[in-house]
Amino acid sequence: MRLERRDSPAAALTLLAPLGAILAALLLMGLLIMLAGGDLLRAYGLILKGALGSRLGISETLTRATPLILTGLAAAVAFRARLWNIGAEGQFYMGALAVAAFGMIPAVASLPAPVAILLSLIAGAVAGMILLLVPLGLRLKFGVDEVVTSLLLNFVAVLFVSMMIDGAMKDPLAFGWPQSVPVPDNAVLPKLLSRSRLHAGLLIALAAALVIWWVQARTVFGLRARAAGLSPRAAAFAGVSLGRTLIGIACLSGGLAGLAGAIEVMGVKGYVTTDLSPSYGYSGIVIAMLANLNPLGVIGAALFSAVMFVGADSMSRAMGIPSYIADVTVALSLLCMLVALFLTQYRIRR
Amino acid sequence: MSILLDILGSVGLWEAVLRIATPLVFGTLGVLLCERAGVLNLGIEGIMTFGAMLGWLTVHGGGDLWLGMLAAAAGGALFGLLHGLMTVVLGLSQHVTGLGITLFASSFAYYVFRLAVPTSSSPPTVTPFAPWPVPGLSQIPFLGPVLFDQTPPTYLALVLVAVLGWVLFRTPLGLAIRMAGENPHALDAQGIDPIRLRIGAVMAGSALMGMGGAFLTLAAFNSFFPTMVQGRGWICVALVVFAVWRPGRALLGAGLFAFCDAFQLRLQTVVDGVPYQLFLMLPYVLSILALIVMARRARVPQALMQPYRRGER
Amino acid sequence: MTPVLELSGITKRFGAVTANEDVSLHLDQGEIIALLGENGAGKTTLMSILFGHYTADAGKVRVNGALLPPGRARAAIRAGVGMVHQHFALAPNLTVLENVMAGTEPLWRLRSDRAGGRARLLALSQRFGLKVDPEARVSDLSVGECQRVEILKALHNEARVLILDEPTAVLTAQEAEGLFATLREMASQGLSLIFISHKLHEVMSASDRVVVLRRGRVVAERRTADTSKEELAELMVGRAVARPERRPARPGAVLLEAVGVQAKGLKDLSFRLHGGETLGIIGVSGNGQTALAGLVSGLLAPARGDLLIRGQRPARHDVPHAIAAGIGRIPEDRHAEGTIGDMTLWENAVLERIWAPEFSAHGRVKRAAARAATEKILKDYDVRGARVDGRIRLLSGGNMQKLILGRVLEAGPDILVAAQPSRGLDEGAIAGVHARLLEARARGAGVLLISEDLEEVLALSDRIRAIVDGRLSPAIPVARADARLLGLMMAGDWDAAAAIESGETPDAP
Amino acid sequence: AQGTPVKVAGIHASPVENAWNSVLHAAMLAADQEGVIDYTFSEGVSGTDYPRAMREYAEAGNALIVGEAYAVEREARSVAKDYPDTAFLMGSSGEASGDNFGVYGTWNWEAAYLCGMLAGAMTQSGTVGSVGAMPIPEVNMLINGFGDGVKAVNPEAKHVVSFIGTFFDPPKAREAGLAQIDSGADILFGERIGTADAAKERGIKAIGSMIDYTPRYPDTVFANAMWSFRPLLDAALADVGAGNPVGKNYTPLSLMKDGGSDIKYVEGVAPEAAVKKMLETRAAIMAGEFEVPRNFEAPA
Ligand SMILES: Nc1ncnc2c1ncn2[C@@H]1O[C@H](COP(=O)(O)OP(=O)(O)OP(=O)(O)O)[C@@H](O)[C@H]1O
Ligand SMILES: Nc1ncnc2c1ncn2[C@@H]1O[C@H](COP(=O)(O)OP(=O)(O)OP(=O)(O)O)[C@@H](O)[C@H]1O
Ligand SMILES: [Mg+2]
Ligand SMILES: [Mg+2]
Repeated sequence: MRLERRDSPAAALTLLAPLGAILAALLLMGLLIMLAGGDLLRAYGLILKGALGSRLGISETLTRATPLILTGLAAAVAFRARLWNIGAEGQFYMGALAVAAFGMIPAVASLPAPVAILLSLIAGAVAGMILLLVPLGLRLKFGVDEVVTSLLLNFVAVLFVSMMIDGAMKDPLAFGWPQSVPVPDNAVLPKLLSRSRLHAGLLIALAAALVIWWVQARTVFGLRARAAGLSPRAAAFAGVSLGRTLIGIACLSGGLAGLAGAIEVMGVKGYVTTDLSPSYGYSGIVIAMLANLNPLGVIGAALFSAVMFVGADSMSRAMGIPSYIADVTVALSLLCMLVALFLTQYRIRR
Repeated sequence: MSILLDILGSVGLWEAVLRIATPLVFGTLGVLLCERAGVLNLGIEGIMTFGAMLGWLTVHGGGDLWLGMLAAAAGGALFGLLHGLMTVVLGLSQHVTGLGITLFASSFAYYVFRLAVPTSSSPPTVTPFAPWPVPGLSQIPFLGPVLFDQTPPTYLALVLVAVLGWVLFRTPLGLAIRMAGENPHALDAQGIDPIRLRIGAVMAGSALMGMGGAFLTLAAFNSFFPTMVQGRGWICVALVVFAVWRPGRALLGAGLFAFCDAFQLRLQTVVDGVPYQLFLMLPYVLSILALIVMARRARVPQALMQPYRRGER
Repeated sequence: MTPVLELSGITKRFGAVTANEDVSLHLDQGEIIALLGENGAGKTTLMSILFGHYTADAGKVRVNGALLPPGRARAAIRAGVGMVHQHFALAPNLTVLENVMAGTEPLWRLRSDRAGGRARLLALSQRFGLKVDPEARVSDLSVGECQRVEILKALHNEARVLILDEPTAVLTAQEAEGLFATLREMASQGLSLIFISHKLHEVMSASDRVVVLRRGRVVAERRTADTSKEELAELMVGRAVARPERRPARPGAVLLEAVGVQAKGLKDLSFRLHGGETLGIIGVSGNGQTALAGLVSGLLAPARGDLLIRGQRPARHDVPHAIAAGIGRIPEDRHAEGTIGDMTLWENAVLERIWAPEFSAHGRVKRAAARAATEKILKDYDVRGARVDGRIRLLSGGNMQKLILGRVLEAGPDILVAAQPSRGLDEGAIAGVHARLLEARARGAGVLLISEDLEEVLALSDRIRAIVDGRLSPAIPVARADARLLGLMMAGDWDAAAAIESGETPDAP
Repeated sequence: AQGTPVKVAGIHASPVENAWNSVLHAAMLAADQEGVIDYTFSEGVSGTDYPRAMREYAEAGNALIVGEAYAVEREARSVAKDYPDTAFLMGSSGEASGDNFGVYGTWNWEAAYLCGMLAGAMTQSGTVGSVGAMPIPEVNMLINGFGDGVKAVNPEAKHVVSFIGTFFDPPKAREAGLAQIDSGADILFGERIGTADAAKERGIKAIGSMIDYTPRYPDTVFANAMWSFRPLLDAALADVGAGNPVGKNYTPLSLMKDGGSDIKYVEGVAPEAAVKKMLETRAAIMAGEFEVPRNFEAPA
């Protein structure tokens, strides 16, 4: 038995494969639900209902998808240029912390809201960029592989956040809890829907996906970035400045991850804690992969992942099944989807 | 200053170092073996969690402690097989698959745990491994209690360091594993199937990770709790780099990390005002520095993260 | 007597491509066969089937009369078949000894017998005159040494049949000579060999028998003694090929001038290139050819001295400025430098001039224009086997080279730097490349030809310089070039060349 | 046993094994069993998911939602505002808000003081240790209570304190305990699970907090500063049943005199005189004659 690469992905499969993957994941999850003695069909119904069946479900799904779109984009942009940014988690936290720090500047409170929001977003993005420029600099200067350095910096970043919110940035009104001072009211993102958590960050994320798609598919920078990623040597021969291109990519990727953190703080939580992210940075990598590194696909992959999580979480509550089933379901969908995507690109031959 | 020296000179500190280091040693050896064969295994965090759960559950269900370790190893190997099938046979992205496996293995472990122990307010315990003083050796002043008054899995970890070092650098199998990580095409040209070899290495490495997890529930503590692995797996990924893919140095790295942790805990009891986070950051920062120092020598397995597909252009 | 090796009725398809069709061939003990064929004729595929890397769709392989199970490299090795791959199969971070020993012992042995392995390796290296240091790391070795390791690997596995896939493609003329001497020695000791080559003179001088493959089929088999270069060339391509005629040069103004350039790998380098002439640079590999090509291509900036383009120093010494100043560049390594395998043809065609207003505006790529330009190249340069939107990886070497020629020449450069332009190409493709280079010269461009293929340099150049240790020899007109003089020049003895140069008027500095 | 059970949902940020959560969990399970409430719960709910869990339970028609607002103070209150018909009883260091957001704290510091009195009398080395999660007010109050109790009977004693920086990492709490033993402590006060394991391993005594650790470590844990959630739950249920606003602070019900907390100790371990003195103090507290100082500052 051999695997053979298809010349071009089969169109029908491209549509069918994700459906097959979702089906497979749901079946596997079904086994686990039956293990817990639950009623399968009811469980499936509840997942759909929990994620999409109510105003609350929809708003929660979209709220969860928002940071995932941004971290997914961060990974997609970087991976396409073969910049292995595994550090989105740390960049996310630095972005969040930067927004809180920016809000501590006394003058900020008197800014008009749009300005305060814009500047806060920029602060978050820049912080994310800086954190990714470190591993990139090490790669360009010393040839250090960025997979491990960016991964390591995640822990440094989270510990740094922990230190700051326990020290200089600790909220004196938080009863001793290690959390940062809240972002000022004028830097809080407006809600899209009252009585929900859905906020304007979703629009920013969607716009970012469109812009990134355009940059990658249509611009000189996008073309050069891909060339630099696929073959640094050939790109250099064609006059692409490797350093400059990668720095651009790093700014974009780190910036997006930082933005995700900034938006989460400004739209949802209001202040920084060390449990701000349920692994949004790592999930972004998986989402980017599910989307085949296509920025528009990232929107779909993030929504899918959010639906599965919110739906399964809600189902577990309604059925009294251990709530860990939500994470199991998401993980199973991801693994199945990876295999399905593979099958669209390869055929198995005897 | 003398307080610091007191701490540094205390038996307790050094004994703790080895104890805290043990799960890291298992995990680091596991990652090292996978990476030597050319496969990055970011599934470690989840595999350790699963091993911790399964090992504990086995003993809780009446199994022997060593049976628990064995079960954890087998569970780890099973996830290793999954990782191997996806990354080696199908050639899927190693980071992504690894992260997916971490997510799956850990949430699956919690789920199974909750089904097995439905609603307990205080988790059931098992009788863990007790320290086993090595006759004679444990009497040596200072070194005795530090090195030779540990639980048996710690000794196992130390032995494994030597065994893995021997296997990798002295046996034909080790040479084949290293070649799979350097250039699988070359291995194939010598008549050894790199795919089977890689899968084998990933399974063996993952088994070690599972045992590292089981150490947490069967020796370092006596019951299983969700989230108890607490990032120890990621630390192992870093330690492998710090160790330049050598088992001996992996032990050193794990020791250094454990030292920072143990020292920090002891320092807290005597001095105030030093953010403990700084100590916890130290090992990561040191790993990055180590990377810079050795980057020029390019000892990274050259085919790390590169899938091997026979006869593909 | 049974042949040591016998292939019968081998057929192999990759998707729509038929790489081998009903191929049969046999090899006798002590014999050297040359396998000849155009790019993509299916030579490597055939040998890979024999060695168990690929599984044939039909056909059988017999070694010493015994059937070889398909798809098992291990079985081929056991049966005494050894293979030296077109692209080396070595682990760079391991030592020579480790590379040779991997897979030779039972895997589960508790201790590897390194001492024994080393002794055997040294004995083999003595016997066949293949000098290597067992403890050297492969990444520190030169290409020639790597090849020796490859051969030793096969010998260490007790190969009785040795297959070499384009063994000379990356070797210098001297190294190639040495290699063939070794091969003949091996044959005289009873080994049987198959080597693959495009180079007719090698085939003529080193083989006993020639098998010609065309489009996956065996089209002819000749005893080497009974054939000629001309016949082989025709058999290979399927028609008579003649390399293009060269018309006399009409040198114009100085277009490119190096004045005392020092750079990484280059020492005090000076030369002039006129419009309408071809300056050939010969030399043993490793003496600065790559650096010289890099200098003119804009990849390598001079540390001291100047590289003047039409008498002007460029504002910046980088690739875009070089291209904008009218320098066209044919890279030495088309896979690693010239193309990006996973990008489309059109992207590869326009990437190096993407900043030009034809192809982009305000940072936006003009995709339609880029595609159209590529389409034109495909047509005008007869690039076969791919679409504008297909990945360039799927092209054969010759077609890839045609695309590169197209993208370079379509920009109408008046300076052309061509590094090893026909390396690894078959006769037909070479003729095409040469015709294009001569055309550019005829149109008034100056061509800097850097090549290790003397035949090529003699066929195309008007003047010839040798590069030795980063310095350029005096130039001699091609009419005065003979084997002895070129040999002296490449060896660094420049007195005779200097005498000739000072006798010639046009380029006296 | 009276009419239909009230629908109550519990949202636990940690797994229900975590001592603090297990107190809530046990109280609600018991009430469920008695038919007083109909209890559903989620555990290990991260800060990001917490507000959603609150909203879902509110929309699912639960009359009372019990949980912990510590890590999500702002959001929890804004959720409560969106669901005025649902009552929320949340662990919090802050104040109640609106009509439907009631708060409670874990005030078993009086019991910790009593445990400290026993420890102060028993220590041989003159050093006792406490392992806490993070220096937040409620943890501080508890550890300070213990320390004050120690000092009350043994002014010379040294009290070392360390925090593990997370709420739930038993092996780490154990390491912290071992570190304290290494620096001389011979009695440990374990605010976190895992501490007693260190004591057990080294053969010294330990004191538990919140739940009764003695069955788990029979020869090690000789006293526990118990806390009970049932009085708080019952009060809130009564308010809900009567239609009274629950937007108030239920914490005082944690006090010893209200039965919300108490010491539970093993007879015959501490010297008789010490136990006697402790019991006197306990009686004084019950009678309102003695007030254990409340100190929210991080212990030095
Ligand atoms: N793995 C593969 N997948 C698809 N097509 C392949 C593969 N290997 C070879 N081919 C195709 O089979 C044909 C024969 O290729 P092969 O490599 O055997 O040629 P060759 O004679 O060795 O050429 P060259 O002189 O360039 O080395 C070509 O058309 C090639 O594109
Ligand atoms: N028409 C041209 N002629 C020569 N060089 C050019 C031309 N256009 C661009 N370049 C060079 O190509 C490189 C990249 O150009 P491009 O303008 O796309 O990038 P950039 O980031 O805007 O660079 P710059 O800083 O030069 O503006 C630069 O070195 C630039 O000088
Ligand atoms: Mg070939
Ligand atoms: Mg510009």
